[in-house]
Amino acid sequence: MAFSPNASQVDDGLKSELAKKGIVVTTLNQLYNWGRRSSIWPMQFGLACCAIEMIATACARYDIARFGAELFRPSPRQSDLMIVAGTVTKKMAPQVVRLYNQMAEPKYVITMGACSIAGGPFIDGYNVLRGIDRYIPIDVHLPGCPPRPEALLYGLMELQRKIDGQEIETTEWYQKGLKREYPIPDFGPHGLIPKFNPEVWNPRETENRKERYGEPILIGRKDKAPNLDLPPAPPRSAAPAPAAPPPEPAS
Amino acid sequence: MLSTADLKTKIEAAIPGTTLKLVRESLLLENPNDLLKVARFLKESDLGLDYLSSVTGADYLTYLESVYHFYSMAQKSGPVVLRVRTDRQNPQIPSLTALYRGAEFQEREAYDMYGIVYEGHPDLRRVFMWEGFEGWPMRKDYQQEDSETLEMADVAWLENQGVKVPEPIKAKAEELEKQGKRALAQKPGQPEPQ
Amino acid sequence: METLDQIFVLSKKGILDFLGTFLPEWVVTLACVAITIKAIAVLGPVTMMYLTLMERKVIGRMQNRIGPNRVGKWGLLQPLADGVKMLTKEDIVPHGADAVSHFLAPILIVIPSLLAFAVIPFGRGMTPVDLNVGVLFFIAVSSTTTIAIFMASWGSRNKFSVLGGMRSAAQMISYEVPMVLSVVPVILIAGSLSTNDIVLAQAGWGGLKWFVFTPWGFFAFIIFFLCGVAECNRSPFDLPEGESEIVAGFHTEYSGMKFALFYMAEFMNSFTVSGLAATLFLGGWQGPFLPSWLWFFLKTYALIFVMIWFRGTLPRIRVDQLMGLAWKFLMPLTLVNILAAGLWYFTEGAARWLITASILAGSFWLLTKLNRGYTPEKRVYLFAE
Amino acid sequence: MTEKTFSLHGAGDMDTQTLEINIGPQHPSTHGVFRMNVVLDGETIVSLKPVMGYLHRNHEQIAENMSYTGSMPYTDRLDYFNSMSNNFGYAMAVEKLANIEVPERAHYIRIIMAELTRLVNHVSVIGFLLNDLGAFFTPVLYAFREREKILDIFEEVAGARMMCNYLRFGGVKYDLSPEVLARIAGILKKFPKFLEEFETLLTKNEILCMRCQNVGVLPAELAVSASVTGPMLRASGVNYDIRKADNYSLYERFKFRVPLGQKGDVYDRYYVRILEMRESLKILEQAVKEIPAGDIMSKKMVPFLKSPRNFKPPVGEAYARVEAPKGELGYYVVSDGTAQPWRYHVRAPSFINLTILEDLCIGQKVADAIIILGSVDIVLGELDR
Amino acid sequence: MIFGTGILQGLMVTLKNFVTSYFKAPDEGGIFTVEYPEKRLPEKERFRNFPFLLYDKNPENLRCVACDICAKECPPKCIYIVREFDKDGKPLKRPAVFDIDFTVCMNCGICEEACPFDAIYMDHEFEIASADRHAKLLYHRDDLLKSNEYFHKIRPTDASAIDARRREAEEKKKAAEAAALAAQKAKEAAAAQAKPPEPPKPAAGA
Repeated sequence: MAFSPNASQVDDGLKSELAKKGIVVTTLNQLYNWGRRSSIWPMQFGLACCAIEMIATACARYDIARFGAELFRPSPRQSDLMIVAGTVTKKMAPQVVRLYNQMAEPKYVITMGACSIAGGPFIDGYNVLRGIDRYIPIDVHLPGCPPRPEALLYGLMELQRKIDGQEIETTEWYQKGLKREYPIPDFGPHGLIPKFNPEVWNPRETENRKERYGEPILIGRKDKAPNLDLPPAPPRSAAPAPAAPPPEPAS
Repeated sequence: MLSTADLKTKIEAAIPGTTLKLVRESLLLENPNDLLKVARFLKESDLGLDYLSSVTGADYLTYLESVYHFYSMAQKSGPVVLRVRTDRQNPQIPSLTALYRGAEFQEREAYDMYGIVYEGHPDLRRVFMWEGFEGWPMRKDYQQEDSETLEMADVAWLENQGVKVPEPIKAKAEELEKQGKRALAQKPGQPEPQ
Repeated sequence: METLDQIFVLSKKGILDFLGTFLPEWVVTLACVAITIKAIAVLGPVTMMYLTLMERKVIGRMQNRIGPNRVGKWGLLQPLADGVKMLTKEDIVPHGADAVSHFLAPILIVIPSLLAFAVIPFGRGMTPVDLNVGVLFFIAVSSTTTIAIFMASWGSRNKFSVLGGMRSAAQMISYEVPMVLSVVPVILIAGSLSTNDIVLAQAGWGGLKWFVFTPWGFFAFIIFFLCGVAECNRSPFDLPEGESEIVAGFHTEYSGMKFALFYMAEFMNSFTVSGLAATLFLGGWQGPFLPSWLWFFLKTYALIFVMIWFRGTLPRIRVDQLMGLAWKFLMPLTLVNILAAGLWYFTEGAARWLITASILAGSFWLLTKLNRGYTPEKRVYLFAE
Repeated sequence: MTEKTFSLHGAGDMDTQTLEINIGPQHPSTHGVFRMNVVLDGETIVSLKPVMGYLHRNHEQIAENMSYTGSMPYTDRLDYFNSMSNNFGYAMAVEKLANIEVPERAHYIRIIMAELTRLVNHVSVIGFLLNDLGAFFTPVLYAFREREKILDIFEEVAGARMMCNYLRFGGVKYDLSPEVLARIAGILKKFPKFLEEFETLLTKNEILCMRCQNVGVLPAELAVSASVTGPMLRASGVNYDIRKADNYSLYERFKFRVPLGQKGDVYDRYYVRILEMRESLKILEQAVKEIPAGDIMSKKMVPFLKSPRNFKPPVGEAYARVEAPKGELGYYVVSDGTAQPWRYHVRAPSFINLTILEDLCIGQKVADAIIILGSVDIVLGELDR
Repeated sequence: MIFGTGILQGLMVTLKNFVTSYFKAPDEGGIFTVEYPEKRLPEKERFRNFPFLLYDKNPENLRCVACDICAKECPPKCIYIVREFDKDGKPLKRPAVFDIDFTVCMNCGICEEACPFDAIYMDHEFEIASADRHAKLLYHRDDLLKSNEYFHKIRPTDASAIDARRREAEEKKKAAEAAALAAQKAKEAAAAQAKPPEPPKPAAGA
């Protein structure tokens, strides 16, 4: 692993950068990035199962404090990182977007766990949002259900690497007049309005779930309800229907 | 503990006019309006079924059902399963909240999921979905929206917020609007071969 | 030894002497003031920064984990990184907030905490300003923070903030009273309001004749320290920012450097309160063998450690119990304590110990009995087979 | 000239307003995305309306579209602290439906896992309760330290820390090796010591007693009528433990007692959980000692391990319930003879235990509402499903 | 009881932990932290994270036959398989497309249980994170391939058991084939018997 806790080595990229921009800007950049990467305060914000692993990450065994990131702030104003830990339902999504809008720049988002990335195992539910990246930009996606605490630490280091690559003059929140606030979706009669924000996310042809994996509901189509009024079938054999043999590997 | 058949005769004897039917191990109450009377009998007679463990709805395509599981905490006996059926168009069942506080949230849940209206419930609102949600999501004919396709309402909302909607998406939404359709995740109607 | 003891005094003198060789006298006088101010202005924030690190490390250790250790050796650069980040963070003023009070509050809250440094005797001859009403000055200045807190809470236009501000005001009013009253015995015995004189009054027994080793001093110390903890809103009295109840309390809506200023004020307050507690009851810079300023810092940091230790252990008190504790328990106890100190002053030998100790122990026991609501009930649990 | 009366409360010129605040869905101590609409008079709660559904993940609908085994990993995600207990209930329901016998060893393994889960749950809940009380994470961290040790065992046995997906209809997925049993025995040896330490930290703490005793009192009659179950019910003094009442699995073979509280306040709910952990340890000790050799899967069900989709229970319905750490966890499954259940319903203890939240909170302070909620012990995954 | 003793006892507990954290073992009140990127916890053999596809010896020789069982059994339906066809349009026994959507996968291990060909197993690798979920977190066939040696490394017990079972089945199959061949020969020699013996049963069905 190429992770360096102090990020003090001067690599080739940095040298060429030094040649281009001069020492002052580069040092400033470095200082600035170092400050942000070493003091990422997450928001105390858990949604579901992954939140427990997030807490476990802050606890003794894994100790996120080593990275200076154990100060879980309850207020979005004071936090730098939103860890979307758990399923974002349609009922919760507006609040998540609002919290994101309330955070002060520079702000980062890690989606922790399958659910917050794309809906995860609950993707076919009527109240489950298929990924919070439909409304807000995400910096690091962290798959797993739930990801191990170590994986969250890995995600944090991934975020630190991302921060290391940023520069003051190109980071967007120092551009004039730009504030990253995204419209908060409304509740509609069947789901959220809008279903996604095309500024942030657009559907991809290759991943159309309906075409690839079929419709979300299999048995909405069962046309016959069980009739419990009838007495149970005579016990032919106590066993349920025997298993069909798996398909023959031999053709 | 009495057997289900004995229980049936006992209740029918105690509350004249009620008819119960044996459905497997449970009792089907023919007339939903008797529910309160039967429940009161269950709670206050020597059966002592003071604990309503579970209330749930179910959709059987032609009718909706509400299933109650009673236990007795004092006598540590149970369960007595009571079921009540109601039609799909105008589902109405008396509420047990006055008798069993524990039914309050569970009846709200069944209302939210199946649209069963529990008469006499003090606060019958949707519990999980938001107010303004249409449809009863756990019914078997509920159709989910297609979350990949924008509809005209979404496009209008986005443009109102000053978000630029890409042309192809907008065109698709307009097309749908013209056809008067919603973007659904399922093809309506056809039963899928099992 | 003597040089080591007076190293700061001597170095300041050296600088001034050096300046005096080529500058007029009034400039040197100004420089004298400037050096003192500079020393405090640097000491305050640096103390605060490293107190945050200390707190994180100590609580980490109490929880069987390491705490920050990746930013610099042993995490020593962690506070700097936090500072850099805080400085570059966006400053948000919520819509509809009272912009003026929202802006002023964090500045106003730091000023009194810095001012309080002025009267603390850091070592022999190292009191920045030896006011003859030092203790009074300290108490007056430190209690003004509540105005800033209330401004912050009101200016944020947030209901949680307002709740926090209200709690803060109530807490400050209740705890100021026992705090002041608990200082009275010290003033009574020392006969002066000047912090330096109070320290000098504790000379003797090889530098160990501290007020805390007397019955009234012990009680006054405990009360003063508890009230001090309450005064700087630290656990278990951290109601104004009670995380689990009212999100972040009065500073919910603050971000970036403004939030850092609140933090700074809190930590500087805990430093000054601990420093004053050490001065009043633990003999200040008095102590054998070691240089005086080292003794002072040792005592102060020990008290800060206790504050952090409280934070790592204790749950929070509820708001009405907090008030009850102040008015029904600490207040009467301090009044009795003043009486005890008076008796101590007029009696001699073993009798003074006996009298004061028995009066205080008796009243403590009586108060415990009277405040039955605050003592745990005995519970019996049955088991069913 | 009219006479004006002056009173602080209500009538007259000094009219106070109530304050409406939203606690949640993002709030440090609502245990997830639960929301309470609270109306406050000062700090006293006038009305409290719980709002749920922020984590409504359509578990029931998804399960009705899933093979029976396919729902097993989803049940893990119901109450994500106690995946093993959730598996247990679901497996029992389907076993009842399809009339499957479970070998003795599998029963033992299930009981061991369920009781270990209870330890994990109760210890974490107490930790979180203390967090709600405002302790700075220390109890949670101690709790999670022990939890990690138990999770290590889960990981070794089932392959995952939290989402074990371990039980199968008719048995369990993997066998317990003697080494694992020895490690469980090792944990059992150390756990009582930890519990003692934990209790020293908490049980007699005056602040905890002050905050918890006589707060949120739940009378036994209301508890029974509101279908409250689990430790919460037993804290109110009702002797009802499904392990005893139903004697499901092999619980009748084990000697253990059911601890009962007397008042039904937050403190009783806290302490009953501690006592329950001690009883769980007893069960575990017996189970580890007496676990017989033999199969871990019913012969009938072995083929379905490889092809879950072919498992089609006969038409019928079943309701099975277990004593999950949070209360009665019931599964109601209706089969229509195909591979997917027709109706699948979870009777979630956290959901139903919340019915009386408003009754408990009215008249208390905001801070109390938080700890009452903490003592009810909800998990949103199960509450909203 | 004197007011405050409970608090003092509690304070002693945290102080004890503070002091012991400097010299005691993790289990007895010492530092419990495992400093993750440098030190790791011992990996549990059964730990499951995401699935991978197993191949023997070289990546061409993957065990998956594109039977689609795992895709159908997968509870959240995150596996997408397209069978490979040769030029004549005849289906081959290998997947052309084998995608696992890591953003949906719930690590339940049911694919591993259901696979009749020992082709899909759960990996221990958890250091997966990316900014682009579409490009990086949709794993295609080639990303998923891992060798049998790797499998042996992460799960020695299971791997050797499975290998032994496969070898046995292989031998049985060979024996059966040899028997069939012998029978064939015998048949030819005798030119009398009518029916050749049954084709061998698949190895993994057992």
